Parts: sequence; structure tokens; C-alpha cells
Amino acid sequence: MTPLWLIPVIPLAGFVLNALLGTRLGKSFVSLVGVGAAGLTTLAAFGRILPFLRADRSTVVEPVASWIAAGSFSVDIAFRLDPLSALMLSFVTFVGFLIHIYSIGYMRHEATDAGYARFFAYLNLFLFAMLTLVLAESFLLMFVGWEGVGLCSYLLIGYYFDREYAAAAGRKAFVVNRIGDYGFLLGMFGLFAVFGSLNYSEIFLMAAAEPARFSPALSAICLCLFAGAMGKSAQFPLYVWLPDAMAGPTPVSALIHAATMVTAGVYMVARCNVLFRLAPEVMLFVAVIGCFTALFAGTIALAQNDLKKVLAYSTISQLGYMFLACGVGAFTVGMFHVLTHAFFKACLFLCAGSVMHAMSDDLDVRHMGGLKSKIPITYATFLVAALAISGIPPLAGFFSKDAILASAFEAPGLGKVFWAVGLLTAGLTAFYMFRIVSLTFYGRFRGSAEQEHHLHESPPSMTMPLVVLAFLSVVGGWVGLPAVFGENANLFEKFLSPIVAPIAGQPAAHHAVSHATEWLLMAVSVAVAASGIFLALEWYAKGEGRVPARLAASDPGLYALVADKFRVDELYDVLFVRPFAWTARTLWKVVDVLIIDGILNASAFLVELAGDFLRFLQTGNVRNYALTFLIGLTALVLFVVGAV
Amino acid sequence: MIGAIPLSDVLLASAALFAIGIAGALLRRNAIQIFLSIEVMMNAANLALLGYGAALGSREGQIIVFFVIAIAAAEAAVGLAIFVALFRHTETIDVNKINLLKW
Amino acid sequence: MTGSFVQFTHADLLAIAPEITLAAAGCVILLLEAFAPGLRRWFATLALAGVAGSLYFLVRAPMGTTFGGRFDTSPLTLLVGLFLGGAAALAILVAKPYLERAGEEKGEFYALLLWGHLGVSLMTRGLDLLLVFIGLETLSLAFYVLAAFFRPVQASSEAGLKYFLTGAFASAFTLYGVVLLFGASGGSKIEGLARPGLAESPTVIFGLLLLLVGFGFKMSIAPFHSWAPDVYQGMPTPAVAYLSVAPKGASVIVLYRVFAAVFEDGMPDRFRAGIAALAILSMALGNVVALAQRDIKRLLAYSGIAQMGYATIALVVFGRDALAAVLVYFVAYLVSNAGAFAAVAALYRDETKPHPVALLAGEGRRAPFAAAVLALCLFSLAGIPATAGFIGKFLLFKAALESGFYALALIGIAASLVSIGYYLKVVYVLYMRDPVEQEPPPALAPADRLALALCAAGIFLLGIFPTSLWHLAERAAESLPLASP
Amino acid sequence: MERLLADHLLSILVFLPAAGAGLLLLFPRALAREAKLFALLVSVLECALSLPLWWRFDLAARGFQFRERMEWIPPLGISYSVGIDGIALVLILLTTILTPVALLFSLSHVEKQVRGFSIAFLLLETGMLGSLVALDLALFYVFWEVMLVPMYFIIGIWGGPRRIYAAMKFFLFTMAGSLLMFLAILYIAIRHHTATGQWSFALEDLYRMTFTGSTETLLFLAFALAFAIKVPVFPLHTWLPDAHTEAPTGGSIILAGVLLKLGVYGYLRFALPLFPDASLRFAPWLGVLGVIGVVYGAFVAYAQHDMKRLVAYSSVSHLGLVVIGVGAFTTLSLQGAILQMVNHGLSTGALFLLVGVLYERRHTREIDAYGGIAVVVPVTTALFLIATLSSIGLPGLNGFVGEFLILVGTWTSPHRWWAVAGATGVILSAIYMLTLVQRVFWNPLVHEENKSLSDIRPSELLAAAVLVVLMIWIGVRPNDVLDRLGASVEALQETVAAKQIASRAP
Amino acid sequence: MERIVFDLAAAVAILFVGLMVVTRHPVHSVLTLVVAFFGLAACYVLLLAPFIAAIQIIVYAGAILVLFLFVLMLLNLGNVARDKGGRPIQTALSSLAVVVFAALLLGTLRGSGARIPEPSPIEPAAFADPAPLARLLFADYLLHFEAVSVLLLAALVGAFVLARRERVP
Repeated sequence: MTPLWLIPVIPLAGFVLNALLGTRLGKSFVSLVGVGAAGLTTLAAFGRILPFLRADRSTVVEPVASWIAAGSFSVDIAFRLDPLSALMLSFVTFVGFLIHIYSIGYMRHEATDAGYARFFAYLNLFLFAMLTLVLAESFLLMFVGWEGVGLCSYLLIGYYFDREYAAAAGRKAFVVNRIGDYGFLLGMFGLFAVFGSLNYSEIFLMAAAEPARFSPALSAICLCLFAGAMGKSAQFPLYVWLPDAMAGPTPVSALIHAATMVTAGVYMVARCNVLFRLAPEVMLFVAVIGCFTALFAGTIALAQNDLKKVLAYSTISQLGYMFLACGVGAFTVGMFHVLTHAFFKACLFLCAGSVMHAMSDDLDVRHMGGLKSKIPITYATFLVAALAISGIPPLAGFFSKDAILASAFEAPGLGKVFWAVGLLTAGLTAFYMFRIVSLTFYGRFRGSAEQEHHLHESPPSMTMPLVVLAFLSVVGGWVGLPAVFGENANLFEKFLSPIVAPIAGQPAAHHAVSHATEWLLMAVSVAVAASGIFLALEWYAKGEGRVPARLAASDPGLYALVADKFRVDELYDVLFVRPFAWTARTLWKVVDVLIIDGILNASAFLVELAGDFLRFLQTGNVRNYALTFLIGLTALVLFVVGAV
Repeated sequence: MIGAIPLSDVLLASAALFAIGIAGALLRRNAIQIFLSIEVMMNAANLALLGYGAALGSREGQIIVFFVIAIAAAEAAVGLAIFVALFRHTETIDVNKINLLKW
Repeated sequence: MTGSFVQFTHADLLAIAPEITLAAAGCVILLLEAFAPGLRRWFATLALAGVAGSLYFLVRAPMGTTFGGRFDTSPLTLLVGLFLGGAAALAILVAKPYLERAGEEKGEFYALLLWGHLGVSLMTRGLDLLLVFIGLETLSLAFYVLAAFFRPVQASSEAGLKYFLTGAFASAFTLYGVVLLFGASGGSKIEGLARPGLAESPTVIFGLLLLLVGFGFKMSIAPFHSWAPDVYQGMPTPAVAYLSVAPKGASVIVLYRVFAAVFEDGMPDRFRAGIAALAILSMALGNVVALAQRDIKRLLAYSGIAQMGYATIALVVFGRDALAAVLVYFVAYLVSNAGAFAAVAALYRDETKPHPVALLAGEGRRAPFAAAVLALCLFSLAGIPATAGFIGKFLLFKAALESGFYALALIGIAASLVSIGYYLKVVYVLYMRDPVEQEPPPALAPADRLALALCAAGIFLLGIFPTSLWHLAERAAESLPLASP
Repeated sequence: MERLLADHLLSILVFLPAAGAGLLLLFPRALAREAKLFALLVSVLECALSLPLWWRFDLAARGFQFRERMEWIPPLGISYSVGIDGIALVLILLTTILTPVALLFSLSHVEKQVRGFSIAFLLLETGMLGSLVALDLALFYVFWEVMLVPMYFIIGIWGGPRRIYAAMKFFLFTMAGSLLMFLAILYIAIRHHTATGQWSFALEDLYRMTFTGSTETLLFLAFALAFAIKVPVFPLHTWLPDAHTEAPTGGSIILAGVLLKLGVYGYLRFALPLFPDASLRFAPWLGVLGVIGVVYGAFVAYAQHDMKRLVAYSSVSHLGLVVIGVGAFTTLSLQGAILQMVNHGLSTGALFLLVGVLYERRHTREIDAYGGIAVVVPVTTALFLIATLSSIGLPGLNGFVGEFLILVGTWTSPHRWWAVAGATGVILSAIYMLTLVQRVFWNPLVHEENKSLSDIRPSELLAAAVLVVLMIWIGVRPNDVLDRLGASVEALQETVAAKQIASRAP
Repeated sequence: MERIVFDLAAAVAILFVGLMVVTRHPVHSVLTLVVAFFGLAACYVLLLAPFIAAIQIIVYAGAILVLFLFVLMLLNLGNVARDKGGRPIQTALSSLAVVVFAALLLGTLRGSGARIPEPSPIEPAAFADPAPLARLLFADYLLHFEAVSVLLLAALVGAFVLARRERVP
């Protein structure tokens, strides 16, 4: 049985090999090492997961060594296997593996061996970081992975570093994440101050044991932690980096910015559900943020013409869904959506990559159209994934999304509002997904001639993962059938429920709604989704987009605003970026140069000046010397004897 | 007190001479006159010495004067020699004009 | 009057032997100059021998007072004598190659140097104001002449004139001071001043002030300093090397002797405040004006003014430790300052021209040894640790703080911060500028090399192992009736 | 021989470089390269000799180890007394490692007056080590000042265009501080003399003294000023950008790597234990200045268009964090602060080194003169990236551990908000460092002359690799360092606490 | 009676010293100084120091001042060094300083007479006798005597070095 630490270490080894030798040993070696590492670690992972599933599924903690021990502070390098990490582990490794394979085909055209090696090295490094994040037993170790994935995303977004926008996007991603991590850090400080430890097991046990004692401190702490999640999982207002992140190669977008990394925030919140549950107001905050982000991003997605941008905003919106779920206390549901989303969103992105491939790196949907026949596999898989995300039963997305809406509905307080907004968003999702579907695959080709000439289906190394992911997008949801299909239908719920540990003095809040209501809710959401799809097809496939054009024309200002993503980036530019630069310059030029050095140089100068004047007392005339002598003497005598 | 001269008179005279000497040293520009004034200052000192000597009935006063005169003579020799040496360069001993070294 | 009334004992002879040696050495050189000028190149050696001899006799001389209590041989005079002898020896070492370069190697130079040196040692050993005055005048006369020694050079003659006029003027005041003290004590002996009540008498205070001013003039403390820059600039450098060190030390000793006699029970506050004012003025003025100097000899002159400001702190503190401290300080000052002038003498080519700092540019590469020693001396003057200068300042400031003169110490610190400015400026020119002089400086003469090496060694030795010197100084300080804190 | 090594290890360490410098004096000018190699050899030997300290160091012991004591100037009670605790130990290792690194880099880049350069460098090492091991205030002061001279020459002779100004500023700034400290030292010794009747500058003796009220305040301020200038603490930092920028690469490495640390070290070793009450009273100010330093340094760094200046200001920011840790004065924050000093030495040293690599090829430090050079100098880029990540505290590398300990320690202290404010450093540092990386190594490759840049040379690579390895090592196994700090830090805290109680007592 | 004579002589001395200071022509000032020195000599006699008085006449008035005259002639400074005043600040400050200093000096000296202890009565004639002076000189002041001899030698050599004509530029 493989030790847990081996799972992250395998890709790390792959990274080291590729980083040091990759450039010299050429592409085939690199792909071998890179994909091999991914595959091995996947095997290793499942080598742990399957027994775990069969066994009693109790938490396993495997300490490796003491990492930091100073005074009262001590953190070990220890890994943890429990349902939650098992879940993440499973799809992170598997999807990761698939995307590695996909990358072979996708990056084939990469000019230099160096670049190719770099790419796979980064991917492996990412796997290492992500797995550390997932398997960590302590907040600090998780933070290692947390920042590690941030670094990889930074590197991979900026993979085409010689393009300024890519480099800038990478930097933006890192900095914005750092803002979130700042919160995460403070949260950890708080945790250590309160619990005297950073290990999950201890903290959660203590918290669950005596909620009354800890809950006051926890609201602030959870808020800080959630700030981290907002950064990592691109929630409003920290989502701005994710759209830009599309500057990276498409597999990266699929793996990091859709399937795995961005869900780390949700994972973290779910991981800390005990703490969050002790901070209800933060829970509400989470829900609100999630809900708002879902709608907000969904709206923006409506008016984007860049295929990947649409998917990016859709990702943000879906992440909002997940936080909504967590916010209303349905952590397992949130994680369920994480899982399904991983499948169909990865699939969508990879398809987009394949489209891009066909379109010779053009992503503007306005240049596409009628690709259905040219790239059938891509089309088919894309369609499936689109249906899945739109929430059409019995595809994966339907179950998870429906579960979220249901739990929002049953949630007390603002629950109904959340439900309504969620529903609306579902409609939007269906609409914009099929908008791009129609624009891309239906109608006639709108691109340039030689684009058309180049159009071709991608190699199997790329299409094969598509098929697998599409398949998963179909069946992925069946592990979590809603209660209406029988009490034990929801295997997922059952599997994951242990992580939502009971808190002393709090009833395990589970008030199921009547089956009737549940059926009704399902029906509604399906109806909304279907209408969204229908409308999209009507307007864009059949209507060639005349209706929306007219709509846009009717209120160009509004349309422009949406198309410009509500100009949030511009706003930030005015609010933060420019003032920052200005302050920096001012502090330097005024405080440093003018004031401090000014004072110093001035005083030095004055002394010199005094010297320059005083030296002219030395007139060279002996009589003056005699005079100064006498004056000095007289003054002295006056001072000393004069009094007498 | 030996002799009929009150010390106060002597000191008064000596002080006056000393002061005038200083004045001369400061107000003259001619090196030789400056030096003469300095000689006067030394004589003022001698006068006071003798006055004190008489007042104290001590001969040391006279001894000191004796030495001072010797020293004065020596000074005169050296001083005048320096004037001469300098004069060969500058053709003057007006100290206002002698300020090659300054600042 | 039958029989000799000349009273001259064997003890007297032993005591005065050092001075006799010096005088004799001077005469011998003079006679050789007159009758065997061929032996010129041995004069320096002879002079050194004279100094060595006088030191030998000094060490051999039995402790105690002689000549009817008018002449002192004590640990104090011993240490001071060694200090003065060192100065003289260095000056002679530097003088030899220097005079050769300038084509002015005359016996008179050494003779006058030796006699002036004799005068200084009389100053320090005399227990009789008249003797001190005679010593002072001997020194002065000899150095008036040495200042003007380069007769072809107008600057030299002018230096002579300025030194002579100001010097004569000053010594007139000194003399009047002696007179007043004589009038108060009824004798010329210093111990005669140790009579109760004298410390209150205005006449005595007046006299003391006149002495202070007169010797302050020799120490070149502000505002009696004006002569120093001009004279140093015009005077042959080796003579400056002596003049800038030895008489200053001697003057401090004299003042300490007299004050110790008069102020048995402490110095009056106003008097002390007056001296403190002089100290502060010197430190401030010297350092600030030095910043503006372009000529290395003038710069060193002003640095010397400032350094004497520090030394004057010892007079303000006025105690046994302070005296010991200032003795160490002066030994350190000797190696640093004389070393600096030695290096200057070795680094400049044309003695008839001024010595602008700028000409030193790049010598750090071309004359590494001399330049390094110069830099070392400057760092020592600046009081950087591990050099002699640091130990000197260390002890002085320690003494000041011990007696609670915090303000004085603070001002001293501030001043020395300023001083670093110009010391570093010279170092910078030496090492961080490209040469301006076409041909490299003349090869270092053995004598110069020796002198520089001695100074460097001294700086490090004193800077790192000052213990034995400190013991000497402490013993020396006990020779005067001083209160120890 | 073995015994000699065992008994006088510290003395040998301190004076070996000086001896090497002495031997170098005998080298003829012509043998430039040999001189360099010799100096390098000496420093490597030094490094090797310093390793035994590392493993022969007794982790549990509270007091000073490897003690040596001799009378030096008995009448003044000045003794040659040396010894180290964990704090000194790690800094000594840092010194003995950085010096050969700096020399190794200079090997291929210093061309003029090579012999002088090597001599200055070795003397500098003696000065640094001396002031790290000295347990006698006078002895410490001597080494502390002696350090200035070689550094003055290194900056002034081998520095950049404005080197003279920088050298002067460096010297005068530092002097201004230490002269006051000099008076304070004297005063303390005098007080000890009046109290006990004998002279002593030995630290243990003086630790026993207690001062009160304004006296203590003034003394503390005198010490603190000297150290604050060295650290440097805002607003006394303006000498640093000039000195760092103008110094030759090797000099910058040592300046940033070691000299700055001596400020903090001095504060911990002298100011704190000697004047616990005052330092407690002023701790808030210290913390505030630290916070200002963190933020201010970061902002100003962002505004720079000279690579070295940017790194220099980043030092201001990083040491601000260290100052916060010292001000908070908890076991964690102190250990973190000391560890962070090492980290900063490594990462900033590496940054200066790599900037130097570029400078030597392109002879400009203007950021805008570069851009997109990652294509031409991939290895340099990779190394620079690692150094950057270490300096912005990426977990897994050394920087993070120090930062985290400082902040978490500060958080647990009464001054929680310092941690809140100080932690903004993680954002700010990312901003300015990554901007630098982007503008230098990424973006399109526009400048023609950059297209022919040659990548890092073996000797440079070796130098940089040493640092990178240490970064990773400390990042993964920080305990190796922390274990050596624990006891000493607690001992320090006990000394202070004990004295505070003592001074409370009437 | 004696006192009046003394005061007169002193007055003469002071008067002529004053003249010496104000006369422009150096030769004149030397001559006036001669007169002043005679006056002083008279004072010395009245202060029971006839021997010193003699020296004063012979050495001072006779030798030194004549030396001055020689030099004046040698450099023939008759007219060169005619003093044109000038330097008002110097003059003003000097006068002020001198006045203040003189005031302080007089102020101090006035009181000092009283403090003098009354000496053992000696016969004026005996006191004026030079013989004991000589004894004193060679007994107690022998060292001084020798020292002065060195001083004179130094002065002699110095004057010779400086004044001898050779290699004049």
C-alpha cells in the first residue's frame, strides 16, 4: 500500500526531472516523464482510494516529519486521507492525468523543446502542489499547496511570457491570489492563537467539542479564511484574475482554472465546515457572495465573444454556485458540484482547445460557425458537456445543480431568494452555453478562407480525453441521485457526510422537503434550463443572432457595459493600481529624496558652507591674527576675572 | 617696601606702557614698528618686575629682568634677520602686503 | 669674595646631562658644518645620536629635583622626555631626505632643531617660571628661524615673519603673566604659587590666564591659533612635524604644573568654564574650517587645532586620570600627526610649491606605502578603533565622562564626526581618483621608509596594546599633586 | 593542533581572514588572479572551519559556547572575550558562506586593484565575525568600527558611478550612530566602576547593571540609534539604497547579507539585555517603525527603475518585518526574526548576485534596458525566479518560514495589529518583485543588444547554486536552524525578564 | 621727592612710547624709543636697580635699538614703509580691545599692591648693591644662565643663517 506522501512526491520527481533534463532530452522524453508521473500518481492515488472505499472509510493521518517547531509552535509534514481528500484526490489525479495526455497533442506544435519541457514540468509541479493541498493534514501544509498551485497557475498563465498580456495576466493572478492569501494567513494566525495548533484534527475536535468557547473568535477567523477562498476560487470581488488567466494554454485553463485549483476554495470551506458552521454570519456572507458571483459572472458571460472567456465566466458563476451551497450549509452538495463541474467544465475547455486547434488559434466565436461537420467528436463532446452544465437530466450537472437549488430552497432566511437567483442563473447558464454552441457549431462558417482550409479534427491524444470526460459528464452525477429516488440513492451524500462532523449542542440540521416539492423544484429548474437552451438556439442558430443584435441596439450603453464585464478592471485600475503607483513615486521622490536626504545633505552642506566662510577669517594679515589673539584674551579675562 | 616709590605707581606706569605697546603692535603696519612695540611690552614687564622686586625686597626681580633683556636682544637679532630675509623677496615689510599664505 | 660661589653638584650634572648632550650635539654639527661640510650626509645620524644620547641620560637620570628645586626629574618628565625625543627623532629622520631633495641640507637645520628641542625639554622640566620662559623662548627663536629656513622660498620667509611677530607678541603676554605671578608669590618658583589664598587673588588668576593664553598660543588652540595654518604651510615639513607635536605637549604639561600648584583644592568654576570655552571653540572651529582646506598642510594644521581642542578637555577635567589620559593622547597624536607630515613630506615632489590635496590623487596606487601610512594616520586622527588615536580619544572622553562633563564629550563627538568628513576626503583623493601628476613620486628614501614604518607600527601597537603606555602615564601623572576622582 | 582548533576555534575563525589579508600584502601586484584565488581559498577554508561550530554546538545549552577569554587592557578592564550563542552561530555561518560566494562571483568580475579588493574583503570578514563573537563591549565596538573601513574602500574604489557619495554617506551615517554608542559604552563602564570599584567592559558584568529612568532611556537611545541606522530602520535608511546600489556586486551581497543583520544582532545582544525597561518602553515605537519600514520600503521599491535600488528597498521592507519580530519580543517572533535575517541574507544576496550577472554583461541596471531576456538567459531567469519566490515568502522556500514565525509570533503578542499590518508585506512584495521579474525577464524581447546576452557562467552558477540550495534546504528543514535558536532566544528573554524584575525592585 | 622724580621719568617714558607708536617714520620711532628707554632707566635707578638701569642703557638703548637703525638703513626703509593708515575695522576693533584690556589690567593691578607681604627690612643701599645679584645669578640661577647661553647661540646661528647673503633669488 503506497504511503500518502508518495502521491504528491511522484509528480514532484517528474517536475525535477523535466526541469533539469527536459530541455536536453527532447519532447518524447518529456512527455514520457510528465505523463508517466501523472499516470503513476493516479495509480498510486487509486491504490489508496479503492481500499479506503471498501474499508470503514475512517480518517487516516500519516505524519512524515516535523516541519516547523519553534517554541510552542509545531507543525508536522503529515498527510490525511478521509472522504473529502479521497474525493478530491480521485478526480484531481484522474482529470489531471487525462489533461496531461491531452497536452501531448495540444502542445505538439510548441516550437522549442525548452518550452515543451517547461510546460510539462509546470504541470507536474502543479499536480504536486494540488495534491499537497488536498492531502495536507494541517492548515500550514495546505497553505504550501495553496500557494504552490497559485505559483503554477502564475507560471502557466505566463507560459507565453513573451506576450505582454500573458505575463501581465500571470502577475495579476498571483497578486490577486496573494490578497486572498493575506486573509488566509491572518486566519491561520487567529487559529493558532485560539487553538494553539494548526492541525485539522485537533482544531476541528476542539471546535466541535466546545462551540460556545470558540464561536466568538471564529467569525473573524472564518471571514479571513474565506477571503483566501475568494481569491483562489475567483469570487467577487477577487474574481478578476480568472478571465485574464485564459491567456495560458488551454489545457491549463481546463485543469487549473476549471477543474481543480479554482475549486480549492470550496474544498477549504468544506474542510473547515465545522468552523464555518460556528460562524453563521460568515456562512450567510459566503452564500451571498456565492449567489451574487454566480449571477454576476453569468450575466457577463452572455455578451462575450471569446470562447474561453465565456467558459471562464461560466466557471466563476459555477464556483459561485458551489459557495452558495456551502453558504446554506450544504457542504456535501457543494463538493458534489465541484466533482461534476470538474468533468463537464474540463471537457468544455478541452473542446474549446480542440476548436482553437482547428481554428488555428482563433477563439472569436464570431469567426466560427458550422463546425459541427468539420470536427464532429469535438462537437459531440462539447454538446454533451454543455447539456450537462445547463442542468439537463440525467446528465451530471443536473443532479448537482438541482441539489444546490433544493438546499438553497430549504435553507431558512434568505433561502428562497438564493433559490430564485440560482434558478435565474441556471437559465442564463443554459442560454449562454447554447449561444456559443450555436455560434460555434451551427450555421455557416464565418471565419477567413485559410482558416476554413485548415479546419480539421484534433488527434486522438486530444479527442480521447474529450470522450472520457464527456462520458463522465453524463454518468458523473449518478452517484448523487436526489432523495426522491430512495433514501440511499444519494451515495455521494452518504460517503461524504462524515466530514460534516456533528457539533456539540447543535442538531444535525437535516430537514428534508417533501418529495412533491422536490419534484416540483426539479421540474422548474429543468424547465428554466430548457427554455434558456431553446431561446439561445432560436436566436443564434436559427435567427443568425438578429434578435440579440436588435436587443443590443435598443440599449447600447447597457450592452457595452455587460460586454465590457461591467468595467470592473477599469474600476480597479482607477481605485487601486494607479493610486498605488502614484503613492510609490511620491513616497520615493518626496519622503526619501526630498525630506530625509534633503535634511541630511542640507546639514552637511551647511557645515561645509560654514567652513568656507570661516576660512576667510584667516586673512593672511598678521595684524588680524594679533587682534583675534587679543580679543580672545580680553574676552577670556572679562569672563573669568571680570566678575571679580 | 624698600625705597620711596609706591608699588601702585610702578604698576600703573607698567600697565600703561604695556597697553600702549599692544596698541602699537596692533595699529602699525610696518613690521619693525610692530616689533618695537613688542619690545615696549617687554619693558613694561621689566618695570613691573623691578617694582615687585623692590616691594618684596627680593632680588629675583632684577635677575629675571636681566634674563629678559638678554632674551629681548636675542629676539631682536632673529627678528631683524627674518625681516631682512623676507625683504629680499617682497621689497617691503608692510605686513598688510605680506599675505601670500592665507585661507 | 673668595672661593667659588658657583653651586653645581654631581646630581645637577646627571639631571641636566640630557640637555647638555643636545646642546653639544648641536654645536658639533655646527662646527662640522663650518669646517667639514663634506660630512653633511652624517649630520642627521649625528643629530639622531644626540637625541638618542639625551634619551639615554634622561632614562639614567635619578628621580628628584635639582638646581635648588628648580629642575625636575620625575616619571612625568621621563615620559614626556621620551615623547619629545620621539618627535625630534622622527623630525630628523624625515628631514634628511627632505632637505636633500630641496638641496638645503645645512647643519644649522639640525642644530636649531636640537636646540629648540632642548628648549622644549627645559619647558617641561623647569620648576621655575623663568626657566620655563627661557625654554619657551629658546624653542621659539629656533623655530622662528626654521620656519624661514627655505630662504629662496618666499612662503617660507613669510611664515618666519608671521610666526615671529605673533610669537613675540604672545610671549610678551606670557612674560607679563610670569611677572604677575612673581609679584603674587614673591619668587619665580612654581611651588611658590602653592600658597593658600593665591587662587582667589585676581592678580594670580590674571597671570594664570596670561600663561594659559601664551601656551595656548603654542598649542594653537582657538582663538590663538591663527598663526598655525600659515606657518605650517610655509615651514619646511620636517620642522612642522616637530612643531605640530612637541611644543603642544610641553605646553599642556607646563599649564598642568602651574595649575596643579595654584589650584590645590580644585579649579574655580569660572576658570574651568573659560578653558572649556576654548576647548569647544577649538574643536568646532578647527574641524569645520578644516573641511574647507585645499592644502594638505593647512588641513593638518586645522586638524591639529581641533585635536588640541580635545587635549584641552584634559585641562578642563583637571585631574590625575585626565593628565594620564592626555599624556597617552599626545603619544598617540605624535605617531599619527608626525606620521602624517612624514608621509606628506615623502609624497610631494616640489618643496618650493604649495601642497594641494588634489596632487595626491591616485598616489594610493603609485606610492602605496606612503599613501597607506598617510591614510592610516588620518584614520588614527579620526579615532577609528584599533589605532592609537582611538585609545587617546577613548581615555580623554572617559575622563570627561567620569567627571561628568557630558556636554563637552557630546560636543567632542559631534566635532569628530565632522572631522571624519575631511580625513576621508584625503583618503578618497589618495585612492579613488586618477593621478594628476605625470611622473610618479620619487622613490621612498630609507629614512622616510623607516619613519613611516615606525609611525605605522606605533599606531597599531598603541592602538591594540596600550596597556604598558597607560601604566607609564598613570605613574607619570602621580608626579603632580593632583586629585584623582 | 586538534586541541588548538578545539579551544580557539572562534579566535582562529576571526583572525584567519586578517592573516590571509596580511599574506596577500606580500603578493606582487602582478599576480592579480592568484590573489583573487588565494582570497577565495582563505574564505572557503574559513567556511570549512566554521562548520564544526554548526554540529559541535550544544543545542540545549543556555549560555555562550566556545568561550575564550583573555585580559586585553587590564587597567581599563577591557578583555578579549568571545563566545557565541545560537543567534551568533547562524549569523556566523551566514557570513562564512556568503563571503566565499561573493568572492567567487567577484573572481570573474573585479579587474582593477584586485589585490586590494581581496584584502579589503578578508578584513571585512574579520570585522564582521569579530563583532558577532565579541562578548566585551569595547572589543565589540572595535570590530564594529573596523568593519566600516574596508567597506568604505570596497564601495569607494570598486563601486558604481556615484560611489564616492555612497561611500561617504555610508561611513558618516554609520559613524554618527556608533559615536553616540561609544559614549554610552564608556558611561556604562564608568557606572560599573563606580558601583563595583573595578573596570570592566565584559558583557556578563554589565548585564548585571541596572539603570533607571532617563539615564536608561538615553543610553538605550544611544545604542538603539547606532543599530537602527545599521538595520536600517525608517527613516534612517537612506544610506542603504545608495550604498547597495553603488557597491560592487560582491559588496552588495555582503552589505545586504551580513552588515544589516549586525544592526539587529547588536540590538538583541546589547541594547535589549542592557536596558530592558527602556527597550520595553520603546518596543511600540520599534514595532511601528518596523511596520512603516515594511510598507514604505515596499512602496518605494515599486517606484524604482534601477534593479539594484529596487532590491535595496526590498531589504528595507524585509528588515522592517524583522524589526517587527524583535519589537514583539515573543519566542516565536524572535526566532522568526533571526531566521528571517538568514533568509534575507540568502535571497537578497542571490538577487544582488544575479542582478550583478546581468550588469556585468549589459553594464546597466536600468530595468527598462531589459525585458524578455528569459529566452536568452533561461538559467539566470530560473535562478532569479527562485530567489524572487524565496524573497516574497513562497511556502516551501526559506522566506516563508521566517515571515510566518515572525507574524504568528507577533500576533500572539500584545501588538496583534503589527502582524496585520506587517503581513501586507506578502501582497506588496509580490507586487514589486513580480513586476520586476516581468519587466526584466518577460514581455517581448525588444532591445537588440539583449538578444546576444550570454547566460550565467559556471563560477557564477556555482555561487548562485549554493544560495539556492540553502534556500530550499531551510525552506524544507527550518528546524535545523530553529533548533539552534530556541535555547538562546529563551535565554535572552529570561535575561531581560530577570533584569526587569530586578529594576522594579527598590 | 623720589616719587615725583619717578613719576616724571615714567611720564616721559610713557609719553615717548606714545610718540613712538604714532610717528609714521620708523626711524623716528626708534629715536623716540631711545628717549623712552632713558626714562625707564631712570625709573630703574629709583627702584634700586642701578645695575639693570645700566644694562638698559647699554644693551637696550645702545645695542638693540642701534641694531634696529642699522637694519632700517640697510633696507633703507626710510620712505618705503610710510604708514598710510587704512584698515578701519582693524583699527577700531584694536583700539576697543586695547582699551578694554588695559582697563581690566589696571583694575586688577590696583588691588594687587595691598596683598604684598611686608618684606624683611633691608637697607636700600644694600639692596641696590649688584654683588649679591651676581651671587644669586651664579648660585640659584646658574641653570638659567646656561640655558640663556644656548638661547643666545641659537639666536646667533639663526640670524646668521637667515641674513647671510647667498643664493638670493
